[in-house]
Amino acid sequence: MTDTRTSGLSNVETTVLGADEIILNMGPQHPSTHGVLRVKLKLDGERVVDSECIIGYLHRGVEKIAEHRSYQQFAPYVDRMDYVAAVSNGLGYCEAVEKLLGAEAPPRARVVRTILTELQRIASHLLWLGTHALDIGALTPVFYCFREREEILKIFEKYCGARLTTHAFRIGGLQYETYDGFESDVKRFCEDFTHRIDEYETLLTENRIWVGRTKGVGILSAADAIALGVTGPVLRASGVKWDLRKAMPYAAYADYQFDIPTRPTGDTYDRYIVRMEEMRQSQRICLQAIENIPAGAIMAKVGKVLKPPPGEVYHSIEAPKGELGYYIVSDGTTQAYRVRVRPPSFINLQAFDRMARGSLVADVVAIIGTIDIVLGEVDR
Amino acid sequence: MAMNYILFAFFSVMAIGCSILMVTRRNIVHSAVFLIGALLATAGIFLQLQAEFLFVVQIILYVGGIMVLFVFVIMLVNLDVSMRLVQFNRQKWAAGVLALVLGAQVLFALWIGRGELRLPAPAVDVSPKNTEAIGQALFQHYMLPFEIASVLLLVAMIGAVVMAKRRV
Amino acid sequence: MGHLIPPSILPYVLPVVYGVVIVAVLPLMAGYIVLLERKVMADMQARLGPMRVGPHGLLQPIADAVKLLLKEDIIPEKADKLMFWVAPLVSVTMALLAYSAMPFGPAFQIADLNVGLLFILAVSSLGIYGIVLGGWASNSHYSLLGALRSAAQLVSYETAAGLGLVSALLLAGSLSLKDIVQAQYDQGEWFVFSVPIGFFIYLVGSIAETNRAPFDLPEAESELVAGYMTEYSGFRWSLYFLAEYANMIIVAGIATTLFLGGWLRPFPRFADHLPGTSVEIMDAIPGLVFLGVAAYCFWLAPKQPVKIQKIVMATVGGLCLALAGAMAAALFAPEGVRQGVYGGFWFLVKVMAYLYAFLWIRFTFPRYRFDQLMRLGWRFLIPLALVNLIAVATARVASEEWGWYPRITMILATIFTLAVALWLASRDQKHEPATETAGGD
Amino acid sequence: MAPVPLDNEFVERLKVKFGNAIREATLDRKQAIVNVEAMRLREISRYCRDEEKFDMLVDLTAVDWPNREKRFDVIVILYSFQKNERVRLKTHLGDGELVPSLCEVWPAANWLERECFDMFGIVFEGHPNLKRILLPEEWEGHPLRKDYDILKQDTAWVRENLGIESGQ
Repeated sequence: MTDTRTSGLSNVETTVLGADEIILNMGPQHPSTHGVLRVKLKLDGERVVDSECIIGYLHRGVEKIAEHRSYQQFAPYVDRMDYVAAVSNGLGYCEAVEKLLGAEAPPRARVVRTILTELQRIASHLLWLGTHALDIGALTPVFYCFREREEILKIFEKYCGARLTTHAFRIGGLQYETYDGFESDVKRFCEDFTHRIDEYETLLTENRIWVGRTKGVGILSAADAIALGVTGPVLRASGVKWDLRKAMPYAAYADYQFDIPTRPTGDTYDRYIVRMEEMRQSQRICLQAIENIPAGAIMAKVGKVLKPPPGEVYHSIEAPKGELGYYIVSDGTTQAYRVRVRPPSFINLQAFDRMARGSLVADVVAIIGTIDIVLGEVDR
Repeated sequence: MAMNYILFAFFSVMAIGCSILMVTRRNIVHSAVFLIGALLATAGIFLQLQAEFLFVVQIILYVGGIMVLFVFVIMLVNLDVSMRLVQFNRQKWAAGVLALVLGAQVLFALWIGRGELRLPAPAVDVSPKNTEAIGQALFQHYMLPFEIASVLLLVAMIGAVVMAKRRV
Repeated sequence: MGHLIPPSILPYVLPVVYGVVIVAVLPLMAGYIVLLERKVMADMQARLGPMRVGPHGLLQPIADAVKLLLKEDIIPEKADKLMFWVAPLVSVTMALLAYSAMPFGPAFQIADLNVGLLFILAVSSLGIYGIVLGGWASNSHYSLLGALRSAAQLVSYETAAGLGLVSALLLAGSLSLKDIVQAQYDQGEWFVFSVPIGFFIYLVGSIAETNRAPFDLPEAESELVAGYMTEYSGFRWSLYFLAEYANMIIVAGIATTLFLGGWLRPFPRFADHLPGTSVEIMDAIPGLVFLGVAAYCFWLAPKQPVKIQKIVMATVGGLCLALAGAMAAALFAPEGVRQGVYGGFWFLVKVMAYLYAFLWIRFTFPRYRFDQLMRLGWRFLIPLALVNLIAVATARVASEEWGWYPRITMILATIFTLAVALWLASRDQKHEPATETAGGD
Repeated sequence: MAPVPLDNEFVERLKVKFGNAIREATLDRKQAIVNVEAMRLREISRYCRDEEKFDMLVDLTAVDWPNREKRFDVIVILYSFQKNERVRLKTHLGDGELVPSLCEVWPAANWLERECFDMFGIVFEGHPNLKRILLPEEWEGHPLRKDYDILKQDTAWVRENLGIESGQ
């Protein structure tokens, strides 16, 4: 009996259950809006007629700070945007600056980076699955997911000392050599993760109530998805077979086999299936990568002070939420002239109104969960 | 025997008191609650008359079913409007006179029958217990009226659904 | 002892004593069911659950009770004071009233009404008022919405649960709970085996009736926050809490009495004796069960980290040992006492098993949406209950008048109802996606 | 590493179609950049989407070059699934000048343009509801402009809404 009377469900205008519409206010403090997101819903009875997302409660002006920090100093800020997938943020930023410099991380660094990013993808999807199931009412999966996620965070902690905002990578390669036992930890995690994920599947996939609550909810067609610029699992669940790791391979993805899960209808159930399949693929990549981590240097010769030649670059990676892009303009000094982050959660959240229209109030909670947003990245 | 009288007095006072309170309340939900009190009191009196099946059905049907719908409707309709209505309208006097006449009639009937006003003795274990007796009566002796009543109810229900359907 | 009390109130003494015992034990039992729930939930979720208060959290319910008593009891400013005060009382009194007809053992029953079952149904249907008035009185939009939703849910699932019960009544023939258990003893078979679908319908209906997951929509809906209980706090809130758990025990009690053979032990007629003694084998089981629990407690006691927890665990072990001794002593006690003690034991074991099913279902299933919940109730459960009723009735007629073998007719009835259930489910399945996009029915 | 002038069929077709609206095309770090005239941005975008199959708007942002007379660069990054290629349209824009909104071409541009307006003050003409998205509505100043100092705050808004004297 969770007693959540602190919810800020403030102003509810117009009459109770009157014939005309009610404005229902969800958030910004609300148990299931995954952070400080406020959604104003216009309801006709139970149906959502119109919705408006009000964001900006967590805006810290990251892009402004970037203009007053050197390239290396800005790297830790990048982890704080999508704090659930800090490692992939770091990878995106470091690779963008390396492209700006025209440098290239050594092969060993690229492989270790791939392994850590894929582990981070599994951790991010696990956190999504746990909270999404909790919103829809399944109390048990959240604890299984956090148990697995704990294993991954332990590996991160052993490698770079931090669990959440890891700042694991440096521009030009890696700061730390992999600790001995790194390969065996990752191998052990991947091995027992296979039957763990089957455990979740048995709990949810054929569960009639789960299917009832997710099938046909928050449908997004492929055309709408592309028009709205939606990327990542949400786009793949709408039937578009596109993944940056295959389309424009970066780090060491080119030399591993993995396939891209897609689903036809693009409803909440399909996004669930796509993300579960993605976790399996990530685990497969990790196993392949662990087989042969090339020896050699872990840091390219980029020197202490980075002064990239003037110009601009756009580089993006496949973050767990979607395409995370960095558009960096350099004016030749040690500080970036402009860093623009393409936040997948921010753009995917824009599709919320298209999905929520016509659905029931209870589905709004499921739809917010299925887009998988992190407010740190939405507000930057 | 004394216990019977005490209980009977309690139930009747409760019934009368609740109905008066029900009529005079300004807040509509309070009057609904007092109506429930009155119905429960009558159920108590049924029990006193050894008609336990009626006692239970009265509670399930009236209080558990119909009154729930009453309270439902009260809560769905906007209450502020009814609060502001003036409590007693102009026909106050006509209603008073009518009540007096009816009261006199009832008292007169009581006065005539005052000799036999006793509570029924607790029925010694009569063979078909109350529930079976009602069951047999309903489904054997009064089969036809029972069917007609059920069809009538069905028609009423369908009518209500059809009317509500169009509005929704 | 009889002569000490004036004869006129003698028939009232025993029920009053039972009443006092039940009202005293109930809050404690409700508290320990909460602990059981949290422990089972924790166990299913790969964690430990409350461990801090007392060994393995055994004293947690007492701590919760004290906390709730000390918590500030806020009344919303524009709330309707009278209704706000009355509502929790209504739901608690209705919950406790239902215990009057509950047969805990052959002798341990406050009042054997000849309309016992109907009385319990009537009283539990009055519980809705506690919820509806509470929701309305707290004068907040969300508690009103939550109250209306839970009232609608209760009303619709009561019909389904009631019809589920009626199918068992057809076999028992009487409304008095004692006669029902007696009928199961005479027929030598629990009704759950002869009318399984009735039991299933009642199980689902009772989960919905007590607002338990996956039907706990009203208070757990994310935007309704805590449904009708939002504005309640402190002791008043714990009254609602107690009412819910009391309702759970009632519903479990009814299911045990009607379907699982009340206080009958698993094989009531199997009366072989232990070689050489007058003890029936089956009667020895309660003693052995308590012995096992006591041994487990003693085995655990030394492993407790803190000294005080060692002592408490040891005392719990001692308590179980005493109970085992009582069970053993009852073996040689006169017939009435033996029946009473073992009847009570088996009744409580079945109630606990039924509640364990509640908890199990709560932690595996997500929550229904409100329209799905109502659709399941009206489109699937109630028609199925009606069909089940007709099937069981024809089966009874077939076996009584036409002389068919009763067991066969019952099985035929069950198969027929199952077929109808599958048809209903498939019709719903086909229909469900359509309603999603077509803007609902 | 310096930007190299770019000349491929895509740029040819653009020049044929739009003439001098296509200012220059360069290649910086192997990424195509096409500088176009602000007023015809919407037509060029529509052309890119329909004929050239750049069907996804990856990002829309701006860069502030205060000491240039047309101070803002509006950057539009497009991606084509078919050709698996990206192109970057860039327009120069003076302070206070209007640029046609791309909402009809790609609905994705809605929030992106609102953020550009919020951070730079660039007005997109034809946008359905151009108002601030990250900062509160009544906030004065556009933070990502170079002349907006990093320590500067809208003290009025902070005092009035948060009731505290702002940081400095």
